[in-house]
Amino acid sequence: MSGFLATSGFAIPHIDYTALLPELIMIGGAILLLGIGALRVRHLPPRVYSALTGATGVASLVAGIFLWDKVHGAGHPFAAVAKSLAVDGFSTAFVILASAIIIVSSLLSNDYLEREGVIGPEYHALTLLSASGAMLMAAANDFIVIFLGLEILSIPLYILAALDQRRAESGEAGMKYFVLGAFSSAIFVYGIALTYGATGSTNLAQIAAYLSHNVSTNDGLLLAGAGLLLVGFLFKVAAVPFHMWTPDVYQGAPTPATGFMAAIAKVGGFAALLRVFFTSFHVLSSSWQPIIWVVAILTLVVGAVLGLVQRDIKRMLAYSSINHAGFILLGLEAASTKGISAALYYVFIYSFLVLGSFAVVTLVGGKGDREHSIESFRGLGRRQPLLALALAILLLAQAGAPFTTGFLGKLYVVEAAVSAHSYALAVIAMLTGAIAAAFYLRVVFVMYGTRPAPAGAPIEPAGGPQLASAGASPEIGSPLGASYSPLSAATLVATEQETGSEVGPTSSNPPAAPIRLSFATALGLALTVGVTVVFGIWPAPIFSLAHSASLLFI
Amino acid sequence: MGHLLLAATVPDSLTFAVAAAITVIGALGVVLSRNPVHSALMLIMTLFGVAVLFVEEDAQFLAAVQVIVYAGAIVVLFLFVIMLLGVDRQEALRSEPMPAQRWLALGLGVLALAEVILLAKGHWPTGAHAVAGRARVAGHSNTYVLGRALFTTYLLPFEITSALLVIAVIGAAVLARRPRGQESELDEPTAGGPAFGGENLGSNPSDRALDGPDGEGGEPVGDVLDEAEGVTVVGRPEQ
Amino acid sequence: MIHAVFLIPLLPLVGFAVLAAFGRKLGNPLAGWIATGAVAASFIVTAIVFAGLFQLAPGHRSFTQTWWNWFSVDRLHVTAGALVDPLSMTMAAFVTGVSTLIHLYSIGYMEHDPQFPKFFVYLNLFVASMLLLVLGSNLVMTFLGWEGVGVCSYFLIAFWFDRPSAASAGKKAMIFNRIGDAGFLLAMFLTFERTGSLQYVTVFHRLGHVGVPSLTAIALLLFLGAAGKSAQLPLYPWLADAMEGPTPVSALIHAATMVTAGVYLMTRINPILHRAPDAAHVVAIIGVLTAFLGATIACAQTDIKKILAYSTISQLGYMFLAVGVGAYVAAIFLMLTHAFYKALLFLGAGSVIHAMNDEQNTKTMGGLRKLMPITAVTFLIAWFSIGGVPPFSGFWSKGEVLLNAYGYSTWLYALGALTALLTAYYLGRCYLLTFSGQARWVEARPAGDGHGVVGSAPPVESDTSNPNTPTERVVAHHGGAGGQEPLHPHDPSWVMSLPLVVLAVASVFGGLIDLPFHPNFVFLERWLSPVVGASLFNGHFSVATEWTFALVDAAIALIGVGLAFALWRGAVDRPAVEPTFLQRAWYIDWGYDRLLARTSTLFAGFLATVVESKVIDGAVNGVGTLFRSGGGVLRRVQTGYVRNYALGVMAGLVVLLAYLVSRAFT
Amino acid sequence: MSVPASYYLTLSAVLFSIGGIGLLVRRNVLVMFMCVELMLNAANLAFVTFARQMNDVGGQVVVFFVLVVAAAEVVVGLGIIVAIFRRRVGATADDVHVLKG
Repeated sequence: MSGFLATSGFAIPHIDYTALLPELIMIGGAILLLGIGALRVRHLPPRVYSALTGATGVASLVAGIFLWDKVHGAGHPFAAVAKSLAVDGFSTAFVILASAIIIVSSLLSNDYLEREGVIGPEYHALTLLSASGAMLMAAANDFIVIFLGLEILSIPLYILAALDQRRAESGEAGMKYFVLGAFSSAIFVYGIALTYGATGSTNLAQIAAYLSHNVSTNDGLLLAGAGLLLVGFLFKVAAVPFHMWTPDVYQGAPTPATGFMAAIAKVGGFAALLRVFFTSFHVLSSSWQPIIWVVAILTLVVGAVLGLVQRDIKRMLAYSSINHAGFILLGLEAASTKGISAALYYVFIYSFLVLGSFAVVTLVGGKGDREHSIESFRGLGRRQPLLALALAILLLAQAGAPFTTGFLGKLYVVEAAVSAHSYALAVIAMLTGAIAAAFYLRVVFVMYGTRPAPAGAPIEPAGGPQLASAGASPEIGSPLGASYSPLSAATLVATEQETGSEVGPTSSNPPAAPIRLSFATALGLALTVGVTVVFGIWPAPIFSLAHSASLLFI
Repeated sequence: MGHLLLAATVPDSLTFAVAAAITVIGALGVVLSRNPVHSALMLIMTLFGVAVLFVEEDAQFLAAVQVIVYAGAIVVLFLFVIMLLGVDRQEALRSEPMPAQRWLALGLGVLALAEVILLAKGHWPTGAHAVAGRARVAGHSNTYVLGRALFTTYLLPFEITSALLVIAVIGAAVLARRPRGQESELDEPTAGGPAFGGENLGSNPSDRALDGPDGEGGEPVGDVLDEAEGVTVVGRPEQ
Repeated sequence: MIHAVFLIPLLPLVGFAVLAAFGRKLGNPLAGWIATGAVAASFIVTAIVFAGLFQLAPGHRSFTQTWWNWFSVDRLHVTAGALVDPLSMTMAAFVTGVSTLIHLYSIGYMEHDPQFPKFFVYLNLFVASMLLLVLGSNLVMTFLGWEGVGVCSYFLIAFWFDRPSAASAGKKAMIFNRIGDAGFLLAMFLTFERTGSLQYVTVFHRLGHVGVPSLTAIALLLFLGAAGKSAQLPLYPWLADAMEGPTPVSALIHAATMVTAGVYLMTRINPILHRAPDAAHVVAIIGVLTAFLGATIACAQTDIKKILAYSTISQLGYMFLAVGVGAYVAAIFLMLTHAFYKALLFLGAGSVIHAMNDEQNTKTMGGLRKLMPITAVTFLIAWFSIGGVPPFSGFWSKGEVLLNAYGYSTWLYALGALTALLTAYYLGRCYLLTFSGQARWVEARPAGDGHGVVGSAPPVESDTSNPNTPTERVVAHHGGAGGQEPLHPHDPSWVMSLPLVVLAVASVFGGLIDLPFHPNFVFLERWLSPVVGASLFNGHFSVATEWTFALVDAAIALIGVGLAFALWRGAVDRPAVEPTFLQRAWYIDWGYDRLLARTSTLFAGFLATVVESKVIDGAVNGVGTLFRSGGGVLRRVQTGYVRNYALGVMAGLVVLLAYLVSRAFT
Repeated sequence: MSVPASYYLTLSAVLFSIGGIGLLVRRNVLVMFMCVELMLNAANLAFVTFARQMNDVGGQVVVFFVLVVAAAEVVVGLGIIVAIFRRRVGATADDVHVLKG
């Protein structure tokens, strides 16, 4: 083969397999899983597939760490495989993150797959492939690779969303995600075309080089291309007004898939978005910064405000993820190294938060994956203290409670915005953070504050506001309930009454059966909570990682 | 702008005009046909028009691929699904449950078009130069040039498209499977059932077309079916 | 051994974690023993570190221990670490010591409570937070501890949350503390702005570059925080309501430790106060006024815990007086001794309440001395101690404060001395009503009326600001029929008695740590001098002066004691010395209530801050409603139709391109 | 001399818009999806045109990849559509709106 090519005058570029190793491991792992599945070994329990997936994640994590060492040992990032792959701190950081997501998600999805009796390896194979797409997006040095990575990331997610055929919502989620995703990737491709036309290349480094010599900031074609690309990215990361698929898809998709999707899509989307707009299009920053500014504000506000009125926890977490996307956009808007590493840090910690949160939601969802109203968390603090504690910590971290990673994430992006003199944005972000805290705390409150309704006895209509306000608030239960006192407590009580009155008659549902955690799930949850708390108290490692990850190829 | 068109040679101009007309009419046809089958056929028309334009622009190989892959495979797949779902009926285009939607869509689409053209300021060429390698090389066909670029500059993208195809295969296999609830109507009744994809790959007759390597063991079909049932019923841990 | 400092807050924290996770399983009383063990271990570590520190030369006794770099943002580098010096270690020793005793006591006190493990969860978290507060090497750490103790206090006040009064008391504590916290936060911002650091050592180092007005502002803002936490004018009313919590909580948090956090903070920042004399002046005046006000109110209260609460407010005022006049050692000295005797008083009160089936009204007690000898004797010791009767510890500590106040201003001294007299008097009243005279509880309990005591409360008990007569919650074994059983008051079990005895001994001999008259006796002063030495008030007194004042103080105390005996031996009601305006706490609580809850239109003076919190509260609630209805409108956009969503994408695209068009053509 | 690039590119923009409008107005999910194909073709046309204009083979190669992606999307997309609509009458996207709010 190579002989033939050589005689034809082809010079096959050197393929640095170490640079590609994590992606290869992911794809190889997926194919291995499918192969084992195809061998038709009977009675192969789901946990075997989960374990293999986890092992694949560990292998690619090791490869990622090896690459990280290589990049930092050599002291300079480099491009590989005909300059279409950038191996730098940034890409390896995301490789490590994607591997970690795979590990945690393989641990956390196992209980669900066993519970629902899903036997095949397809679920895990799809997550592995999707993660390889995210890695490619992060490491891409060429728009074509970004585009292909985007599709490798997204198409498995469409399938995962539509996977649960017993629930009509799942199919609906898949269809919506797919139609809108295809629409946005068409826009994205058109953006690539225009950018290509304006710069003569699809290679990020070459585009950057071209723009640094020939730039005119009002080159219309280039601006149009960048604008269309931005739409594609913003769709992927669920920024307003390209967010509308998010709540529907999050709600409809099988719950563990939702958690995975929320983490990995943000990883891939933000990795490529940050790289493209911080490197190739950095010269245009005066043009795109205002756009990001507006989009960030819309995203922050819509995420926070709409999250308040949700009754379904998956939907609420979807809006929360939109709100978080707004925070991450703050880092991009700053258009500084500081902003990049803050955004990276945020993506990093958010992945664990969202995986863990959805894992608990999965467990509470019960067989059939249907119990997702916030009401179904009532009294969880008593029924499942550890599970409730884990969810409480993860939600409080998302709300930005001190001594958690969530607090530091918000702090860093806001600080980056402030040092870029985006004061208004910083203030709005903090305000929406405060609003969003209300709906996180509402769940915590429901878990701890109210006793599970005794069997047969309907929840009494709370004896008017006096009892609700006096009796309820001190029992907010978890430590931080109080420190957010004014807004949250008031809102909590208000929403509580509202939901209470609405769900009142039906909420005499039978007490849920005790949830048994498998070792894998417990380990996965412990990992997410551990990361959240440990790195909240001792953030230096992740932050220095994020800091050196802002070392970019270009 | 008319004089520019006149500057081109007559056959070129004519070809372009005809192909462009075919393309646009086809596109409008896709959007305006009431019957999805007609839409699909109109899509083929557009694809042919684009293929002609490709030829006109010295991309002969792509023109061929366009016809073979797009018109030959993708649109056929569309038609297949249309027939499978039995939706080859006319859609009432005149009624629109969301009245604002249509006008907004039209307005926004036209605006987007206007904006893109405005941004290009009518002179699309930007003076950027070739980077990836020249498209027209004396003594080499378009296919050769394309192939060389594919295996050198674009080697990585070429390689990773394989992942895309794997995904497509898995997707088709997983999604085409009937959920247990429906299957049990035909076969033996089982309580509950796997949420999705309860079987291994290739356990369902409809999948076998897609997993070629899997089925090459030469097993008799009946065996596969039996085994598939065995897996779905027995192989599900009750936890 | 000094490097074991991190264990001091960590041990209670571990206890908290263990109990939070497994408390329910461990149950009663194991959870309590684990909690006690964690705190006791922490006390032992403290003692070891203390000893280690003691062996060092005085000049080397102060250092910052960095555990890890918590986070850095721009110029701001916040480390998690401890400032180890004589002051922080003294505080840590006394916090862990007193906490151990009160934990032990709580095992007995809470034994019938269904929420027994939860109580210890909060208690351990409280101790950990308090230790973080005193050990923190920077303002952020201190603030974290500060918030932590606040939250724990809030939860513990409202521990019996099904009582509306407890819930509203919790809220009240929260609101007043939030006002103080705002001051703390502003002070932090200002400090960082002016000095570029929040690390105590660095801040104190850079004070020379900061103008006096800024320092005054910082000191006053911190004092606002301290006033909130330590219940000083005008932010004191929450402390009286805080007595809704279980009595050990009142003893630990609302008497011995948390409320002294403000005093600790002001002592900690003594270099700032030293450079901002105006601020110090304010502190002294507010302190002495609070002391006087608290003492007067305590003279007319009938609820045993309220008497002690106002007494605490008054004693805290003394401590701030000491801080204000620059007598930091005296302040810490008083804090230590006060912790002993006030904790003793509360625990004694708790025993009484326990014995009286959750009755708190002293007017319905009496005659318990013979039935509860240990409690009575220890309570008597505590009374003499707080009243300043020689040679009990309070005599020495209060004497030192008064002496220094005299050196600063005669007026401050006069008011302080008057307060001292009142203190000896009102606690005498409390003691005599409770323990001597007739056993009024026998006839106050007619058959068939389960809680007749409450019903037969004197008519003066119509305190409108606190409509519900606070009584300890009727716990399971007391509930219902329990009230009809005849009372058999007796001394509690050893877990409750032991802390009483230990604290009584400490109250008697506590004065030994800092005796006047001879430079060799002032152990505490020499021990603390590396921390506060530079800022100490310079008025040195001759031994003759010290003797004179000691005699005067003794006389004042004895007059107070005598007055109490004269008026209250055998008497129950003396309306002349229990005027209504004192019973109603100078109507201040009532005034707050009027101003805040009823009219909320009058804003005046210092109350503006309080009112503001209400207004902001209301505004915030309004905003919350607004957002929720806004969300309701917005969610209608989310129609569920995929075409609409695509339209949203398209609209975004068009707007975005429109902006780019405008960019391209400029 | 051949037809100027701007003609091709304008045509591609028109095609792109028609595709976009079609996706927004049609209710049949299959037709919506065909409109996506129109948009992808518009992009392809633009790529090839730029490639010719710059005499750069890169644009042509990209078309190849877009084609692969389109094929993969079609397989999966039609799979999802079949999975949903085989239990329903018609293939109207508007019918599927349980999730909202």
